[in-house]
Amino acid sequence: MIPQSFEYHAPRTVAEASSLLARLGSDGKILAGGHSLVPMMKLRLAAPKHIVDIGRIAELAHIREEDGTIQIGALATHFNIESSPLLKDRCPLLVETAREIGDVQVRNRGTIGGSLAHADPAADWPAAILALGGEILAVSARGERRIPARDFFLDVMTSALEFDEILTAIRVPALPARGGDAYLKLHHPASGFAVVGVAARVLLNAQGAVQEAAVGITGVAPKAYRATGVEAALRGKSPSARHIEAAASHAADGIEVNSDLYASADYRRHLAAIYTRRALERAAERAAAS
Amino acid sequence: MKIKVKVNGAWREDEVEPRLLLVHYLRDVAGLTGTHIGCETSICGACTVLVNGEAVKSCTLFAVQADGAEILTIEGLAPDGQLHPLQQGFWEEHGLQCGFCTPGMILASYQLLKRNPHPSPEEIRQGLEGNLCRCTGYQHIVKAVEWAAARMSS
Amino acid sequence: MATPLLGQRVKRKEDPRLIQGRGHYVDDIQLPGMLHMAFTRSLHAHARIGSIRVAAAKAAPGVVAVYTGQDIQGQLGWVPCAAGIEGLKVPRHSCLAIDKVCYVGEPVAAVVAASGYAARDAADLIEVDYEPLPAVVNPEKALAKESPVIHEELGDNVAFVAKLAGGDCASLEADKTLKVIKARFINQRLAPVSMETRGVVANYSPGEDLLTVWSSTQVPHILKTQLAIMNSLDEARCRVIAPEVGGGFGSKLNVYGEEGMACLASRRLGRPVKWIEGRRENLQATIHGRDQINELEVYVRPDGKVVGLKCSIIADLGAYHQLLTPAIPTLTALMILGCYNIPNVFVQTTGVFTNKMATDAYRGAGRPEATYIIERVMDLVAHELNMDPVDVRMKNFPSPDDFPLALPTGVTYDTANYQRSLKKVLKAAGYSRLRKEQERLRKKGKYLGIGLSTYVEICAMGPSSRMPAGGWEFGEVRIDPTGKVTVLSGTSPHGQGEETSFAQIVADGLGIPYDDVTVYHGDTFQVPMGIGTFGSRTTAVGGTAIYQAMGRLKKKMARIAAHQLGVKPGELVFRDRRIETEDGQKSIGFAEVVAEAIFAKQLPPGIDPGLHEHSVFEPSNYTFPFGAHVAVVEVDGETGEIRLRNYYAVDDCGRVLNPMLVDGQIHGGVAQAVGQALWEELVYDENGQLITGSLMDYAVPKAHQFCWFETQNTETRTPVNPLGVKGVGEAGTIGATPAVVNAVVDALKPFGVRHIDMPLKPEKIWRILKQGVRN
Amino acid sequence: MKLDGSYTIPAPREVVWQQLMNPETLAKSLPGCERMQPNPDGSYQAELKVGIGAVKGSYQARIEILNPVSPERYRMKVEGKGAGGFVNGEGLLTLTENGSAQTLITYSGEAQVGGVVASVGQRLLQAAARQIVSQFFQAFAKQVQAVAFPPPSTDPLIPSSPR
Repeated sequence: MIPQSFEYHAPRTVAEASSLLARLGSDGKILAGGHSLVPMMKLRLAAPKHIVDIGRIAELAHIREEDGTIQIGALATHFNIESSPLLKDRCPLLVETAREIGDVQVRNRGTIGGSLAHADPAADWPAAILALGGEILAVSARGERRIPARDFFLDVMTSALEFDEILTAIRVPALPARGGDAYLKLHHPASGFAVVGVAARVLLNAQGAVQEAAVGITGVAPKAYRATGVEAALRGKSPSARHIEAAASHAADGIEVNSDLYASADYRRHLAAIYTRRALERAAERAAAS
Repeated sequence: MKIKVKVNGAWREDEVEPRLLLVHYLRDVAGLTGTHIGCETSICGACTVLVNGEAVKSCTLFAVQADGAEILTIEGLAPDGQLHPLQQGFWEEHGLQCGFCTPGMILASYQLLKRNPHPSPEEIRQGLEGNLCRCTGYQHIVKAVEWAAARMSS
Repeated sequence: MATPLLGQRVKRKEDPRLIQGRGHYVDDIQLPGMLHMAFTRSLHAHARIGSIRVAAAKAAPGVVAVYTGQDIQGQLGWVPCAAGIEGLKVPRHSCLAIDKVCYVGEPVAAVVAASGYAARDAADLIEVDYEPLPAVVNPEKALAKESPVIHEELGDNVAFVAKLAGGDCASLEADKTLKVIKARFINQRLAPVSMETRGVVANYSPGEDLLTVWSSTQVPHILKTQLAIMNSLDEARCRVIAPEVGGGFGSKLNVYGEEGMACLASRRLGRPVKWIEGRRENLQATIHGRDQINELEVYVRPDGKVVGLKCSIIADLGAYHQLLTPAIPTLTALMILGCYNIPNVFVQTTGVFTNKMATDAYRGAGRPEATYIIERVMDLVAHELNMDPVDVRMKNFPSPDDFPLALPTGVTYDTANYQRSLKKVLKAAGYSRLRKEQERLRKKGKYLGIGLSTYVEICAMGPSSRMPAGGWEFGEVRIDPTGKVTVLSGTSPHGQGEETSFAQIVADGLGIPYDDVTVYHGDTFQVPMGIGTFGSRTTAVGGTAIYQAMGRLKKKMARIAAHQLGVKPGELVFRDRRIETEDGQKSIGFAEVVAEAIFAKQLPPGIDPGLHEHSVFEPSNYTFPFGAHVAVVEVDGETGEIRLRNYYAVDDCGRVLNPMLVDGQIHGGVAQAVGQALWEELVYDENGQLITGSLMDYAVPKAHQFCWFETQNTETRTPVNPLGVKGVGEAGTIGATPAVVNAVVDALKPFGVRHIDMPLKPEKIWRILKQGVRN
Repeated sequence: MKLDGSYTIPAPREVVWQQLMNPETLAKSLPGCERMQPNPDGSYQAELKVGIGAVKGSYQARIEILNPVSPERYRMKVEGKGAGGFVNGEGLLTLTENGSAQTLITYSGEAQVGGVVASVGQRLLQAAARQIVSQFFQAFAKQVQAVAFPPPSTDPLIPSSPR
């Protein structure tokens, strides 16, 4: 319950923060909402020497749309996203995902940037950002780079960010016409983390067949992943229950599946298929209704 | 580090260690022991307070992060001795037994009613998913929040 | 005339301070010069302790003292066990481990420092060299010859074997007309998880030679005696105060090593010392509950009448005995027959040491296990004989006229009408309609389950002859010169609301306003003697003591009033702040009588001044509340997820003093019971690491996981106490677990399932579903 | 906790064996190894900084190689002690030839974790352990490559010949 001592820095700009991080090297650790890091510090699993609190960098808290692309600043809280009228209209998957995270207090304070950077294999955002084919903006003293979501998650709690990089924003495409999406999750009864969480986006063509399906899955593997087998199996098909079920059966193909006290690898594999089917069904219904 | 916060309407300045958790600041530095600590993993919600109008788990925030913020704790809910409708509702409907989770539960409910003044029982239960109570089985808490919602809208 | 308060929904006296955050729990106590204590705990389940390096901790900023087991040997008594069982082996249990650790989380060293932060920092600097030993965490393996022995000096891991026999089970084996049903149930290990963890402040004043201890406890008087013994102090030199206590559920019915250590540190340092338990410590080192393996043989006549029950209980006691550890499973044996007068019974209870935290009293304490066994058995009987579970129960209930009913287990049930509560709950649930719905849904491949539990529990503990250290309770009522009333109780409620119900008793009895009564408890300097709050005893035993004390006081007041009014004391009644004749013709104000009693101007001869009377109530028997519950669940046929859809409860706790409080107790109890059925489980890995060590893994139920509980009561008063109160604190927890499990097993009936062990995690259900529908 | 898996090293078995027995290579391959020294009893003492994301811990580890059967198999025993916890592991490593240029290392063992990580980390433990093992083999493969196929020139301007 009591963290170890550290030095605290509260930069006001991204530039200030990145030069601090460059100087501190691996001794520095970014604090955003703190809802991944602080719990670990209280357990003394993490004991950074320097905390760089980016929570006061005003430019990182925004949600806006530019030319069909939604950009969300790293400091947007889960609640900001859950309650955003813009996102409700233009990217409802994010709203639906945000609602499933933690609890009210966690959503008030936890940020999308912090959650993604933490890369917990059972966090909700990775599934959604993967399904949306988003990209992640990272800034360091060396400049800015854009990391496609599918290259971002490397392993358990390991992302593509370098220690001196600040995740500044997430960019995802808005929901196009004839598109629908959904996020479905089995909550762990204690932690609320995803035992399995599936984000799906379905785009239908003018004939009502699946032009493109995208599925991001969290909770199942050491890192969130795109279920490419599912996507390929559904492409070009009508979104019938039969097609969706057949496609969803590929949800964990070729994936090294996690096993823990609550759910064995077998069971998770099964859940991945069921939740993928249900998420696709809902996304397809919404796409058809749009 | 020096921080300045407005707690229950009054500004105060204190010198704190960066690692001091907000809940310890409130309890040990500001002397407001109505905010409780029930777990170490940001699950139980006993430490819930409002920071700039939003319910947060004060065990998951460093006091330095709250520098400049306005904080409302249970002690600030009835400043003139007049119980807040939620406090009254918890009393009327037996929404508490041992009382340990109650301050956090009331402040989480405060947030809930601010965002949704007429919640259904299901919405109340969802709105309180970040607060554990081991005594009541939650049913009387749901009734307490309904009581307050009715009182506040009348 | 004012309506009587008893039986009314009266708002709680406790609440105004608690809803404003103005109550004071242990951690809220600040004393000048107070120091803080933190523990270094064992990382190993079983290991010898080599050297302990404390120099770095001693040198750390703010550190005042560091203690190890060697330092306290001979300075502090053993952690006590009060259970008396014939042949019980009691291992020595030091407040800090001396040469060996026997479970993960066992305290090894203590640091005292200027702040909690400094104490934690320093405790982490202590280095302990362990020589790991093989650990045993499974009680059946612990019984095997080749098992590591946890306490070598005790020879093996068997703490005790107790046998309970009634009737003649052996004769049943020869009767070939009987069906024999066998079963094996595992009652998993649970954590009580009171929202307030444990905590203690010990303050020794060398000048007064007085040790004052604030502890989050359910039993301040027991704690006072035990801490005095451990610290070699006269009890007069030891004061224990239970301030606001944030829940206990049995976990604070104990005396813990940390409490001893806080006292020792304060005695040595002459300053107040505070220790507040963290949640991970709470899960590792506060007592656990349940953890039994039950092997059963049930003998049944073809018509569903159960005539014999044999049960082996293997009780996992953990590594050491806490206060009542070995006594808990013996309560399971005592109550194993439930609501059924089964003539032949044999129970063998084996208490086993393992490398885990001690089990002890967790809400229900032995009785939930008994109810679970017998209520699962009734459903198994229904399953095997293809009967409705309702019919099996009705067939085996004793008639209401059979009470008091002596059972072959040696207990005598006071009063009951099991048929009435079952019928009432079936009506509330719409049982036959539910069965039809179930049928319909099954045809569609949907799985609805309906589960029953008809329970009886033993509470109002209890007759002193059958309790480890007295089962009586103390109550005192005194009236101050202003006419306001102070009530003292030896019980120590911590959420149950007896400040309210005791005030109801006294206000009604004295005919004065509820607001004129103040109830105190929990301070051993204020309340001279007491036992505490546990075993659903507070109102039934503690309330009766107050009721009796009040009776004595009324007698005295009536004599004074009668003297002044010129009537006989027996003609007077107390109502509306007056003491008067029944017809109201002769009347005197309550305050006048109080003034007369205290200022003693014209007291009748033979009456001493003052108005304070106490009483110690010794119950002649336990009480036996009962009830019937119905759970309705839906099972997701694809994922195995379970949703509790409806819950109906009819409980009979004797006379209801405050229906609001009774409801609250039932709701909370049911919630904990559903938690056991569906989610909660403490898991140790095979090396003895507790891997559900935080609330991230140990699933304390949340609001949205429950449905609405529909509760009702029947009232069958007990003759055991004059209030007719039976007790309700544990009823929900005792009744509800089997209802939920029975419901889930019922839902999966098409899959040929007989039994599923708790918690009913979705994966277990999925594995059953995967095998497909049988027949 | 059971740990098993396999890893293919693109080098002949003899070379892989030699490198597995080479403390210098091991030191360079063990994740976060800051120091490694031989003990008088033939075991090694290492200081490891193990980290998964923000979770970082320093461990004092004793590494022992038991029953080596060159170049086929050996048992490895690791006992690590750090602030707030410990990690002990023992397992069998088997080397099989996969053609002449590749070696399959199969490992199978048990790890025991104690302390904070054990009490709060069960959800992530298996995956984290796999990550650490895989970090080791990746680093080891690089080391073996460097030894088995040293670049023909140290001049960085001349690329090594592709194989």
